[in-house]
Amino acid sequence: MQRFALFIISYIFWLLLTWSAEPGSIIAGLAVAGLTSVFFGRYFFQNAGKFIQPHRYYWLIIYLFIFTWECIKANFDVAYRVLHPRMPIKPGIVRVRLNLRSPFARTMLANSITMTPGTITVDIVGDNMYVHWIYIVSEDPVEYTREVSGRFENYIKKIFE
Amino acid sequence: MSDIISIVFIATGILFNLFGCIGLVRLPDVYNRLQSATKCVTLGTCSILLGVLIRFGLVSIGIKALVAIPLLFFSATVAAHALAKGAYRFGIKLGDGSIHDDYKDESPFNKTEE
Amino acid sequence: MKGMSLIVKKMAQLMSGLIFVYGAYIATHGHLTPGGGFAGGALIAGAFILMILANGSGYVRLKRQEEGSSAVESAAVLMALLLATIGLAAGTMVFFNNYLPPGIPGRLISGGVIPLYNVFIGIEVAAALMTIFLALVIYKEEISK
Amino acid sequence: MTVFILSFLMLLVGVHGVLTRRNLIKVVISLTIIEFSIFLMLALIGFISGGEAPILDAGISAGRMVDPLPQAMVLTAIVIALATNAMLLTIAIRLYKKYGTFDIRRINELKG
Amino acid sequence: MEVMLSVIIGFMIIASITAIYAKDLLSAIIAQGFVGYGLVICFLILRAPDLAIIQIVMETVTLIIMVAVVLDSSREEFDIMPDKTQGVTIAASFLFALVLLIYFNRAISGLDRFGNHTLRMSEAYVTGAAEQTGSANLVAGVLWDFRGYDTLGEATVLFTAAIGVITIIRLVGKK
Amino acid sequence: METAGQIILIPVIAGLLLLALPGRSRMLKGILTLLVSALSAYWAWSIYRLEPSMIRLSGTGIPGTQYFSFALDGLSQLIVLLGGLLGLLISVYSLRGINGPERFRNFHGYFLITLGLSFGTIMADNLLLFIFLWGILALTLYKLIPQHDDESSAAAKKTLIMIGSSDGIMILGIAILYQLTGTFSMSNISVEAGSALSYVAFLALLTGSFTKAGAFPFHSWIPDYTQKAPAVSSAYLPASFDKLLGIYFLVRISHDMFIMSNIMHLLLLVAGALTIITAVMMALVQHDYKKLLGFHSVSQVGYMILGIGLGSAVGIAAGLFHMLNNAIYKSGLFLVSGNLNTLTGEKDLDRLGGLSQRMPVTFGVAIIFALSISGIPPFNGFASKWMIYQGIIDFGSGPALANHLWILWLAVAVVGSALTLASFIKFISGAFLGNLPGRMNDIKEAGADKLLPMTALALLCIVLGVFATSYFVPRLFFPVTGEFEFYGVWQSTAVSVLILFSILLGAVIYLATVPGKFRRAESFTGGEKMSADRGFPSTGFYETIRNAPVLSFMYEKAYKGWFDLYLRSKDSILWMNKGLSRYHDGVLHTYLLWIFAGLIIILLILL
Amino acid sequence: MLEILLYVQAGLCIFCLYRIIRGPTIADRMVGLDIFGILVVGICAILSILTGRMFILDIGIAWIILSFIGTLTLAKYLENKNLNE
Amino acid sequence: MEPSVIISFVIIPLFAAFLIPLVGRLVGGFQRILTSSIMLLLLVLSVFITLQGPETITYMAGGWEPVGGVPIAIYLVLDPLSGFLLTIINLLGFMSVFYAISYMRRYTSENLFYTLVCLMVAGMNGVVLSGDLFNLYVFLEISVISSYALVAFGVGKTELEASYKYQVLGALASLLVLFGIAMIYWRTKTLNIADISVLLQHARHDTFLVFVQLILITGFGIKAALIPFHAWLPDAHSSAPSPISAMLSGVLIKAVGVYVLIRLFFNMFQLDTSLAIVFTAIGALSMIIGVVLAIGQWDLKRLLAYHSISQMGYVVTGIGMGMILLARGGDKSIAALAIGGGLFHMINHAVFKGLLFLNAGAIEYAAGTRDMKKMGGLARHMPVTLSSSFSASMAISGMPPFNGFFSKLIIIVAAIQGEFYLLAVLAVIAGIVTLASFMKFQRFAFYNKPEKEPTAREVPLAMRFSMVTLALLCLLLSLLIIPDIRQIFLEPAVNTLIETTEYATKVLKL
Ligand code: NA
Ligand code: NA
Repeated sequence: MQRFALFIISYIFWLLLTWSAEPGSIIAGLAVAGLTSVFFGRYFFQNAGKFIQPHRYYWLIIYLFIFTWECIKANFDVAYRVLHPRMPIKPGIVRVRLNLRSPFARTMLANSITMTPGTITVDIVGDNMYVHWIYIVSEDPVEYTREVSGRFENYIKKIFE
Repeated sequence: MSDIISIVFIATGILFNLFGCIGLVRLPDVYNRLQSATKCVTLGTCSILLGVLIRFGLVSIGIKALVAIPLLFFSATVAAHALAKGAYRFGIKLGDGSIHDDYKDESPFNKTEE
Repeated sequence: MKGMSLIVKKMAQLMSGLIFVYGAYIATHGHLTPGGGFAGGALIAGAFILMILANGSGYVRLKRQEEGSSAVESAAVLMALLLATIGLAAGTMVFFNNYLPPGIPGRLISGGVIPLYNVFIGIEVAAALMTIFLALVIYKEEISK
Repeated sequence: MTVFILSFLMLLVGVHGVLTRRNLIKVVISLTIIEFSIFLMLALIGFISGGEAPILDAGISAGRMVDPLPQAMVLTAIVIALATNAMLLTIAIRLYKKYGTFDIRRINELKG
Repeated sequence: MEVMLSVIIGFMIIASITAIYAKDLLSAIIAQGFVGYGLVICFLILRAPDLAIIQIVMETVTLIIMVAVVLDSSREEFDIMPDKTQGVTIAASFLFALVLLIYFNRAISGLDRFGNHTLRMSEAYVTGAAEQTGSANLVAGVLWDFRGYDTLGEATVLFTAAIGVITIIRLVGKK
Repeated sequence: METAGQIILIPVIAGLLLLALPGRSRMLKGILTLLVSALSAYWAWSIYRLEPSMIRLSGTGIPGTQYFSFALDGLSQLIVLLGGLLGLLISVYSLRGINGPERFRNFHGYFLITLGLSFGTIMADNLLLFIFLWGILALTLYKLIPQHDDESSAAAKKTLIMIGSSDGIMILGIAILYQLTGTFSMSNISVEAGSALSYVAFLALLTGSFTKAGAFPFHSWIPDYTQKAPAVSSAYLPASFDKLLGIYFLVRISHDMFIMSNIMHLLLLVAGALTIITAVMMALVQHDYKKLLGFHSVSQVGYMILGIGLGSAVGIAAGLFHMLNNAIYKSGLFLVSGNLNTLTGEKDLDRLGGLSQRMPVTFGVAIIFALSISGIPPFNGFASKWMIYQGIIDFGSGPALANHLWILWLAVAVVGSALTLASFIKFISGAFLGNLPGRMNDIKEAGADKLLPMTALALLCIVLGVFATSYFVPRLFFPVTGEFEFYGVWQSTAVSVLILFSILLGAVIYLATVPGKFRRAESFTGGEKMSADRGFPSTGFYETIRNAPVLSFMYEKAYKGWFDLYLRSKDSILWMNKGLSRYHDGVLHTYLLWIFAGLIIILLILL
Repeated sequence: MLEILLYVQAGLCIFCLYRIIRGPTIADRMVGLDIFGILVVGICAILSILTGRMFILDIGIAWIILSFIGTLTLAKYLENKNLNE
Repeated sequence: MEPSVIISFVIIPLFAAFLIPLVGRLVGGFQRILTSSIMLLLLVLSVFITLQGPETITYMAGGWEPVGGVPIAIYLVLDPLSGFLLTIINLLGFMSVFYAISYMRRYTSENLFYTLVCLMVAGMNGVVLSGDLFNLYVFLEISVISSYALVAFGVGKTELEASYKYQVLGALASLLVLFGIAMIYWRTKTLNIADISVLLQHARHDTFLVFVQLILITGFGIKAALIPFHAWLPDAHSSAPSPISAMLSGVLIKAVGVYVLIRLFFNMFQLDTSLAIVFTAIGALSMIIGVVLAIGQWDLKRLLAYHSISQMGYVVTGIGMGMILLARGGDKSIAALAIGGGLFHMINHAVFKGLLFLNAGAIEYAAGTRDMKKMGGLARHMPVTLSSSFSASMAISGMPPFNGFFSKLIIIVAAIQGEFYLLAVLAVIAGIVTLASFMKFQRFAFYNKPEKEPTAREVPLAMRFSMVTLALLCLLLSLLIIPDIRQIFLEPAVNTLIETTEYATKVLKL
């Protein structure tokens, strides 16, 4: 199953790259995708069956919009802090509790946090995630957990778990 | 029309890049620099790529740009994360202005560099 | 060699396959777009190297991998040489003769033997770089023992 | 011609590094810089003003292309440079294990 | 075009000097990485996409190997050890550089100016060769058809290097 | 023509065959060697009888034979004859191989190869062929020294280095000759001295001849060789064949190939005089009798050079005659020393004595040889030396500087004779007279195979001496040099006075030097402690020579090897080596610096 | 217009160079190089419009991938170096 | 003869090199048998080709015919000079490989060894056959990179050190060469040596040409280890396994150094007097300084290595004198003599120096040391090694009847003829010092009384075979002095250089 999922994804990737209807290219793509799944399939998604659950794609699209919006917002925030002559920053590393179980979901959450300007995931240890934050709004763990991961956690859960 | 939009996207992207680069120069420690630079520049470049996509539409070249966006996105993210963790593990302390460090307890290595 | 953090591991597992595909794309399209066997092969090697970097060296049997990649490397470059020699043996008496039909420039199946060379050289380069990388890793493991 | 002079200047920077740096790795880096400058010079030599990249495409005629031959040469040379670097670096790491230093002045058992 | 190239080459020279003079090997490696990536930009500007892609690849591979090397060793340039001849070599190298620069300048004065290159051997590679070789990428055509013999040699060099590396890295040479 | 081929090829082939034979069959090898030598002697005789002619193999159609041209003229025929006879004598002596500590298995093989090649060398007309064969002789010479310990291997090394070096220098001379004349054929070469090049060529060829013959300053291999090699080897090569070849070539150069200028004459005379004096001075103070004989080998060459250097017919004839005589008595002396060595196992005169009772025949012939070498009538050494004196006196009438100095050459020759006598009195009395050491009581005289050649040689000494003017000189040398007048053998007062004077002087020196038995004393010169084997009995010597502080200084330096060209060159080369090696300091950057410095220098040269 | 943008984008490299030269820590330099890599992808994108040739984006993608691997190697160095010592 | 035969000199060793890692680990002894047999095949082939006669064969890889008179394919050119070099390379290659059958059993990873040897041979064959500058560079790199690895094959401390220094200087040299090629391309827009020759034939001798020649003489000078570019050689050649030392000293410095220099300077550039003088001066310096450096060495292989510098000095001096004469428009016959002497010495050096390194290997194999101070008394125990090393020592010292005598003789005669008196004297002096240092070798290795009686035994058959064959060759090559034999083998090669512009004419079939 893992291998098949990777096969499909690789093949799609190939088709996108080549973007050609030439039969040779399409057949070559099959071979390449097959090889890919042979070499790397073992390490692909643990339960690739989730790929065929449509509701996850729904949440994914919503999530993309929200994420993009957050990104842009945060980007301006960072730009403001960088350009401000006095550089109003209060950096530090905070510990955030994770509510997600699956490693992949955790990874995606961490990525989302990292990609949002202002925060970077430094590490995941046990159920804790350590996040470097350029402007720590609050010393209260509950509050900053909500600030950092709360925005994405629910969506991620719905998409990847 | 699409030309103008694409140029707007590209210009915005370059602006973001500029912000990121200024941050790279101005901010006090490596973690903050990572913050500003990786994010702003990645987003800026994604914006440029979007500009390309808009300019050409869904032909070969535009699709390439489309493919490049998630690739860039994920790779930059993971790279930034790995650098941050590495820097901490390496023993680079948070800058002077930092107010909080919860990770200290996890990392037994506190060797300072420079 | 230890692996890296969970995030890196997961993302590497996700991306390495795509990098492999991309490498194959570059190698097979060498006669159409920039790149070719050398760049494509290096990308393919990159996919494997990424896996080892992220997951640590424990996840493969290094020695066997190294021997395997070394053998693949020889086989691939041997094939390239054979391709070149076929022109000689096939009666044209021309070494490096492009004896397949050239086809229409711009199509994947064109350029005569060139794509074949690119494929074999891609494999060779990937295997060669893997060999070098694995040799370094093995050396590191051995001396730290 | 400024570009040629500049790239030759880069070559000289590399030569300077090779001559004055006493560290195994630094020597390799300096050699790499020399390599780069030569590659650059070859690419500069093959450039033709207004020329296109030597890849046929719709609307690109063969008439106005830059010279593909120096590019083929550089491509080969890059791979060779990589091979040389890999060997040099491997030796360097083995030497470090044997001598405990990257300092070339201490790696001189062979003399006279 | 020439201006932009000059600026980038200027950056590369600065980075090269950084690489050479950095006290920390890893910094030197990173600076060298900058030079390598700068070279890619030059190749892009010079309409040499094949070179650009191969240069990225090779630069990264070199970077990986170099990092692997310093990972197992020291990244200090070296322990403090006085060098009596350092002054002499530096002075000598500046002298060499000066003389060579002057004569290089004189030597190239009669050659084609930048961008005025003409074709002789590669004339045939450019005109009509795509039909003969069937390769849209002329560089690939040159590499694998007109000069395939060279390229086979190139692959052999890489093969040799791989064999060489595993030869050198063996811990036991003699039984 | 066929004979010429046989005399070269048969010994060489036989020699190679013997080399391939297993080491045990020594007697067989000896017999075979004797057979081939006898055959060679016969062929040599028939060659001597031939009409002078040129032999060229280029007409045979075999590729490469255009270089193989041989010339049979009076000189080469004579030398071939002498070589054949000497070879026969030595092969008799070495019939049973070489016993004792010095035995080694390949002697016979190399002996025969040397024999054949020597004939080839003597007959060769093409200079390239000549140098080719001449060079191979250096290798056989080297191979005739058994190298079983540090010192003998050092001696072998020195020998080949010196001989080989001279070959290299000769090539230079030959090349210049070719440049000057456009031919390699010796018989066609006749160079007018004058240009600097001609002098260089002359000097270069002279070097070859001097080194082979062992003349100052290229002599220093001879004492080392004779000390370490078996007596037969020494008798064969340094004493006879190398002299034969060296002097032959000297005559070739000075008589045939160059039209000698006054400077060249002067040069030869100076070299001859120096050779006589330095070598005999060194011989005087030796304890090792083989080394003593070695120095005399050198010293006698001086006479030959002196004679040939005169350039007159009588001079050249005297030189050649002296060479012949020297080969005879010096071979004899080496055979005597070989007997002494094999029978007693001692090399040091101080540890011998009183052997006259045990070895009467050896003693008798040794006295003949000693008198002969010292130039005492009626032995052959006297005859040739006397001719040299005559030549010198004749020479005095000429106009040039060398002619004006005739009295100096004469004095050197006479004093040399006297010193020779003194040292041979030492040899005879040290070995045969005095008290017989107890451990030598049961020594027996050597076998007939050893005594026979020695006796034959002693007889030859007498015969050649007595019938010199009446038979041998006219028959042997007039064809080569042309005829000349003798001053009457016993009548000339001047010559008689000279000879008497030399005998007296020799006796005085001997008595002054050796008041009784030799002493073993640690000698100190200039604060430097001498090693025992190199030391000399200081007291006796210094009583006489004390008034000559220059001499003591010279001896001191001589022992430190100051006059040994070999050691001096070695030191200077090693000094240069040290200097250059210092810059190979193992640091990569030094090497890089050279590379770029070289690049810049080349650039500056090219521009 | 695009050319100006290209110049600006290329000019941004100077910031990265500054960081690579100045440091102060090794991680800073790595960040500089990483950012430089990303900037060049932007250059590729702009060039692809300027020249209208598709393959330049191929180079861009290759760059993304390889710069990613390169940065990971550097990060790995940071992570492992201290652990080894 | 079918022109495509010449490509086999490259293809066959490459096939072997690629096969060995694949099959070698499955089939025991495969690598030894395969390598020896292909080397023998190549040797036979090269001798056969040499005997075919002196015509020039060109072969266009890929079959691309010239367009409008401009060659576009990579040319493989087999002319007498290339054939001469091919014979040397494959002769010594075969001898070394056969010797290695026994010798290399003491080392680990024989597969890697034989692979690298095949690559080195392929590279050298490629260099001497190439008619294209850049192709020449590529094959040069194949051979030198494999030699870098082979030098370090023992992976001991000094082996690695030597290899590092060798690599750095070698890489610098390669870069200079590449730079030179780039400059030439800039001017001529072509890489074909013959074509370049035609284009440069009437060019004014300007700063550009001086600069390029300077770069090339430095680059290939480093490869040829001429003074002052020599410093890597004693380290590298003494550290490699002995059969490799034999090949490095015997052929590599010739094939990738001197051969290329003379090919380019005679057949590609116009001859230029001042350059010729520089070339000769470098040769003379190498000749004399190399030997002075050698004589003080106690490490046997290091001594031999320094002598390689000196002997290559002879070669370069000989050829350089011819170059000066030709450039000045002097007597062609004297130039031919000088060049003939140089080339003759080149093959002689290959044989005797190869043999000497094999001897050194045998001594090391039996006595376990390279330090001459610790050797001694081997004469009785190793008769074959003794006699073969004596032949080689005498050959290198220029003693008759061995081959070295004749080549030195020719060089000296030519020097006098060409009125290079100083060079003649230097050649003689260098010869004398050479003799002295080889007598040192003979004495200390074989005759000196060692501290304890050696237990060494004569080496195995394969090693003896190679040594004896080479020793016989030391004698047999003397026959090259004979004009009828010289005409077959040596003179055509000399004529290739004398008739400087004929090369282009023949290659391009103008
Ligand atoms: Na000599
Ligand atoms: Na010894």
